[in-house]
Amino acid sequence: MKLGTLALKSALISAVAALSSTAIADTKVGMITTLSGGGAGLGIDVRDGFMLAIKQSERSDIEVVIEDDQRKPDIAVQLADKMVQSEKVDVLTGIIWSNLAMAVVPSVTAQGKIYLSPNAGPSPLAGAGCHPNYFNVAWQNDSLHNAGGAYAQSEGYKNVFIMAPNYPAGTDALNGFKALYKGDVASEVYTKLGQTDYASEIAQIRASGADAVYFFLPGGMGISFLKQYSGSGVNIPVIGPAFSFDQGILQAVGAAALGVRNTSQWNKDIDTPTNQAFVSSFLAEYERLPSLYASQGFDTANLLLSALETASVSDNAGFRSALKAANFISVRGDFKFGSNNHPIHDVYIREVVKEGDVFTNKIIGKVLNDHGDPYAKDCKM
Amino acid sequence: MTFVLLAEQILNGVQFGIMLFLMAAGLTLIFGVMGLINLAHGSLYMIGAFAAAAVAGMTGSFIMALLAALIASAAAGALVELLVIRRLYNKDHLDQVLATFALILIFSEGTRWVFGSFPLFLDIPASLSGPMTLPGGIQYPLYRLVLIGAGLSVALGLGLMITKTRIGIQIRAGKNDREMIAALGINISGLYTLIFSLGAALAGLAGALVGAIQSVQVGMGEPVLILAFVVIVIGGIGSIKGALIGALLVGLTDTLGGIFLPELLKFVTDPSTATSIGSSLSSMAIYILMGAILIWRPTGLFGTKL
Amino acid sequence: MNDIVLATKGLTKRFGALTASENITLDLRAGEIHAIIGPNGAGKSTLIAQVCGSLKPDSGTVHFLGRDVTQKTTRSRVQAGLARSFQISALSMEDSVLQNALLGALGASRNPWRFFKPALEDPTLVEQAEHALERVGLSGHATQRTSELSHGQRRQLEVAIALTLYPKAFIMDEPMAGLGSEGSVQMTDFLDTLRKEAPILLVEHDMDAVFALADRISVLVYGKVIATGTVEEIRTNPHVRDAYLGEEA
Amino acid sequence: MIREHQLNKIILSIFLIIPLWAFVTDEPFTITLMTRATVFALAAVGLNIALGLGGLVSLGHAVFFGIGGYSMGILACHAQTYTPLMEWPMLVSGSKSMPLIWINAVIMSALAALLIGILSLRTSGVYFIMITLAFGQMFFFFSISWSAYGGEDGLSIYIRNEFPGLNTLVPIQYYALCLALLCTVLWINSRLINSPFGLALNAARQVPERVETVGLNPMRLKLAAFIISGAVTGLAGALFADLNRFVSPTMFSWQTSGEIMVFVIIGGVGRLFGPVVGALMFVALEHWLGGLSDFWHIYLGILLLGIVLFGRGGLIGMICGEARQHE
Repeated sequence: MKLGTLALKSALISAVAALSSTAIADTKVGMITTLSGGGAGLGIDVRDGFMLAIKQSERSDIEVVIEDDQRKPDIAVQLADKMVQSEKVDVLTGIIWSNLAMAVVPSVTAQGKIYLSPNAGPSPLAGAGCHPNYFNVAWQNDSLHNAGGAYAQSEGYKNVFIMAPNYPAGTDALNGFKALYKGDVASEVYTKLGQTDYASEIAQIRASGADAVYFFLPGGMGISFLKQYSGSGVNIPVIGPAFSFDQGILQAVGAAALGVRNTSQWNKDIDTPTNQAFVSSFLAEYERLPSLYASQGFDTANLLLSALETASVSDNAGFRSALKAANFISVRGDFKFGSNNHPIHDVYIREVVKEGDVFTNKIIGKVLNDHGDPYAKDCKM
Repeated sequence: MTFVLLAEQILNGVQFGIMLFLMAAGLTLIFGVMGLINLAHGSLYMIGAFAAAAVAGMTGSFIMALLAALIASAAAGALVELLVIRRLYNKDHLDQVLATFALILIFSEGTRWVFGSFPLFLDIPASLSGPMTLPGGIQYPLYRLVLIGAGLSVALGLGLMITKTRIGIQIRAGKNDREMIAALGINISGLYTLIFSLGAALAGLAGALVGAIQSVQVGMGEPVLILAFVVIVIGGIGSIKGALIGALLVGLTDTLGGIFLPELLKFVTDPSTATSIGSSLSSMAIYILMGAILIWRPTGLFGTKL
Repeated sequence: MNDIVLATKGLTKRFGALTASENITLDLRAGEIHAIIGPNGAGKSTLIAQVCGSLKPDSGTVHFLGRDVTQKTTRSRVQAGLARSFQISALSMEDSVLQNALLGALGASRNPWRFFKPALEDPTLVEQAEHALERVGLSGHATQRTSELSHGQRRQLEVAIALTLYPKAFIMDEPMAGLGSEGSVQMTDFLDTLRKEAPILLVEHDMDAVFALADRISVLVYGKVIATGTVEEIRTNPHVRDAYLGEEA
Repeated sequence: MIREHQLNKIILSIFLIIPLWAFVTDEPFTITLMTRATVFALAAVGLNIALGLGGLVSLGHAVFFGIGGYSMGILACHAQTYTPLMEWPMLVSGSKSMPLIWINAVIMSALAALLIGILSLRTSGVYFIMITLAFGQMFFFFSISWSAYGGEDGLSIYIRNEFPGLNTLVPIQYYALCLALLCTVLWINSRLINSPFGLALNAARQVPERVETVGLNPMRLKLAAFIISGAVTGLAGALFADLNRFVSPTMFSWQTSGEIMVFVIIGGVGRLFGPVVGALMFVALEHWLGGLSDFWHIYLGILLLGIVLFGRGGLIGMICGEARQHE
């Protein structure tokens, strides 16, 4: 598997090099994403999804400059400076983490650059801090949590135990859940960021008498929680957002995740020709199933390509309205931008299943229809 | 809060502490005997977990996975000792910190290069999964009880080794006087390599055992490493007994602090603020504990003056 | 007696089973050199440490200039006028000889809180330091790195630092060691004149120097003072001959 | 062999020539990189006062770096939103003025250094390293959950703060400002090393018992060094925050402490220009190696190992010989 990725990577690099050398690039895109250290998997997926779409477009006038932010905000800011000052890119994209986005986005949009977010959607950027140059192609951070709350409500849960790490995105997550959930909260628990042992929280869950658990624990935290939860003998059903059940990490959770319900705006079994073409071409290109992040990277590139069809980046106003029109077919199905340039889309509930040897997700229902976000009303644009 | 919940939480604290002890024991041994600060100990923990996950994936056997973890981390430890660490014994702490910091970079990125960027899968064996009912009606995961047992046997084994065996005598002699042990004709560099790989093997074992219930990923070692340092500093550097007691203290403080601090604060302020402030305080709790202990006893609970 | 500058009474210090100082009572009077001799391991260093304050006795007292300083720190004893030279040189090896002497002068001024003007440009400090170096015969080595000095020269520098403090009593731990015969003679002459400035409690192995210099000698064996007296009294004391001098004779 | 003070002049001229060349050839990002190196150098110069002069191996200097950063972040964010910083006991409003922010950063980090120093100096050796690390972790976890100022997300300040007579958003102007501060601090530092205080501190590092027997208190000297050191690193933190127009808890992380220490060691502990060379080297490596491979940390690690194992006295030591001589 390792060799495969390596070969792919070098192929990719030479592809980029070829793209940049053959033609006078009309459009220069700067991608700042996490490619090394913990969390590199997400950045790699976004990059691969994005580059796949660029490759399929067969356009030679787009140059993509990719840089690794190491998940450090100060490095991300420095790279953004580099992209703007010396690479002179027209469009920026790629950032995975909310805190890095908060560090980079306001500054680059203020400098007149377009920013397309393939993953993070912190609430300040959707509300009062929105900007005509900022487009979020993934979701506003609350989106999947809203859906979690709505799902818990529709399933008739009356007493839910909710849990997230103690940092802004965690607080947002639990508030997002509570927005559409009307029952009682058995207990609201904030864990340490980066915590790896959840024995004590699981004991609290066991003692709480809750009828469901909603948790937001991205990355390794979620893997640890699920493995420990499944071994604890507690049988209360678990709901979460897609982040802990993504294709990339699901294999590491294994059977512990089977049957868990999670909310997502995308899944590989969405039965549209665009999506099926995306899944099979991604599989062919990279020899692995695409993840949610890959789908978002792919959508981001396609949005960009669609706008380039109607306007040139040098025509700022024209290009912005071309982006806003979102005249592309998203792999997730219906997609349009709200007044704050954040997606209005459907959110599904998925279940973790095993297909052959591979753990993956299956859509079992739609929770929210054409869902926007609650911050749009604060956006004066 | 019921008795059952309290008892379960105390067990959790103990289990967390025992797990930290496995890391801390090697660290404190290496420091006590060789005077070396090894920041790369967390990388050996990671190597253990990755080796276990890789072998478990190939063979499906948990025992084989544990063996692989022991062998891989001990081998990595010996290799690092021979190539790098032995050049550091006579340098000051500053150089040791920097060199082992460099080793972290090499190990982390090297592991990512070999295994890729996604977490690996490692699960507990079916025979050890599921809960067990303890006296008093406490339901507790069997695997965690096994962890406690494994940790305590390692503690016992180390204690016996140091007090009863020939190697133990050499270790104690080396601790007190390097020149004496050399004068006795004991092969000191061989002894050091042995102790370093023993410490590495313990870390690797911890990584494999814990990896089964957590996420096996690059960078998993550093948070544990910092906690293990807190443990040995509280216990007194070089003391195995101190490491055990320090580990239990840290485990209990961390676990119980996370539960009781928010509850206590609810008497003073509204629930939401209490939860938030309580969680912040509890994430700082062990460092506050360590600071307090060092201010009270500048060389830790069982430390001797350096 | 008014001329007693420094006095210990019943000093006792135990390390586990070992009694390093047992009921030591002795004094140092104005204008004298009081030598402490004894075989290795007799407890001379332990005694000095208690007199200077780096070690607290289990029982007994130390009086300096009529005040009980038993519980006082080294620093406050120094500030009261008790200067010490070390047996194993405690010098800033990376720095120059002059800088080491300057440290003494700086200590005497009690004000190290000057952050800007170079110490070497402070005439008062430099003068004081150079004067002390001159008195011990190290003038020619002022700019040398201390680590380049011979062992004997380091002892001289130790004494020089003590001099910069203008103390009311000196505690000197083997100032002659490593000096060689010529150096020893010079140092002996120098200490001879120094006693007029302030009395000296002298720990020394060089018996020629001790017998030439000391007004009084105390003999320390296994942590106990077995005899105190003039040079003649000690020479002829049978206990001393048995316990100590006899071995060397 | 080059004499150390000659090498220092060469280093200083690098800091003048590269940005000027970048300015002429219109490569503003090179100037940004040089600014980064300058600010890191300042932080490391701060640590070097504790580490090189006082012998205090602090693995918690990120505390001061972070406090400096948040001084900027908090003051500027209140000024940005026109909300008062506090209303009781007196009305204090935020500020966008760099000099004011710097003074605040210096005072706050000096106060923190006073507190941490008093407690930590009771210990020594490894225990000192670890207790400073523990203080760093306390601040780190606190800042992550301190939601009033952004928690883990940090604080974005959209426009750089103001300095009278300059347009700080122009890279070369902000660079000049940072370089001027670095040079001032280096000059003060060179005076400090040879001052009576520096003399006493230097002795307190090598032979504390000697300092004690000339009637001075080595602990107080070390505490003073720790405070000065913290204040300088705090100033660097404020500059770093303004460079990025952003502060976050990462500034408090133990990796930051480790990196500041790396700058000092690769340059040369106790050398006046050691931290400057170290920071320049690090930024250059980060930039070039980062472009070579996703796995550039491996090369960085190997390089660091090489310097520790085979280079005595850091880069400056390798060039100028081992002896570390004061005037």
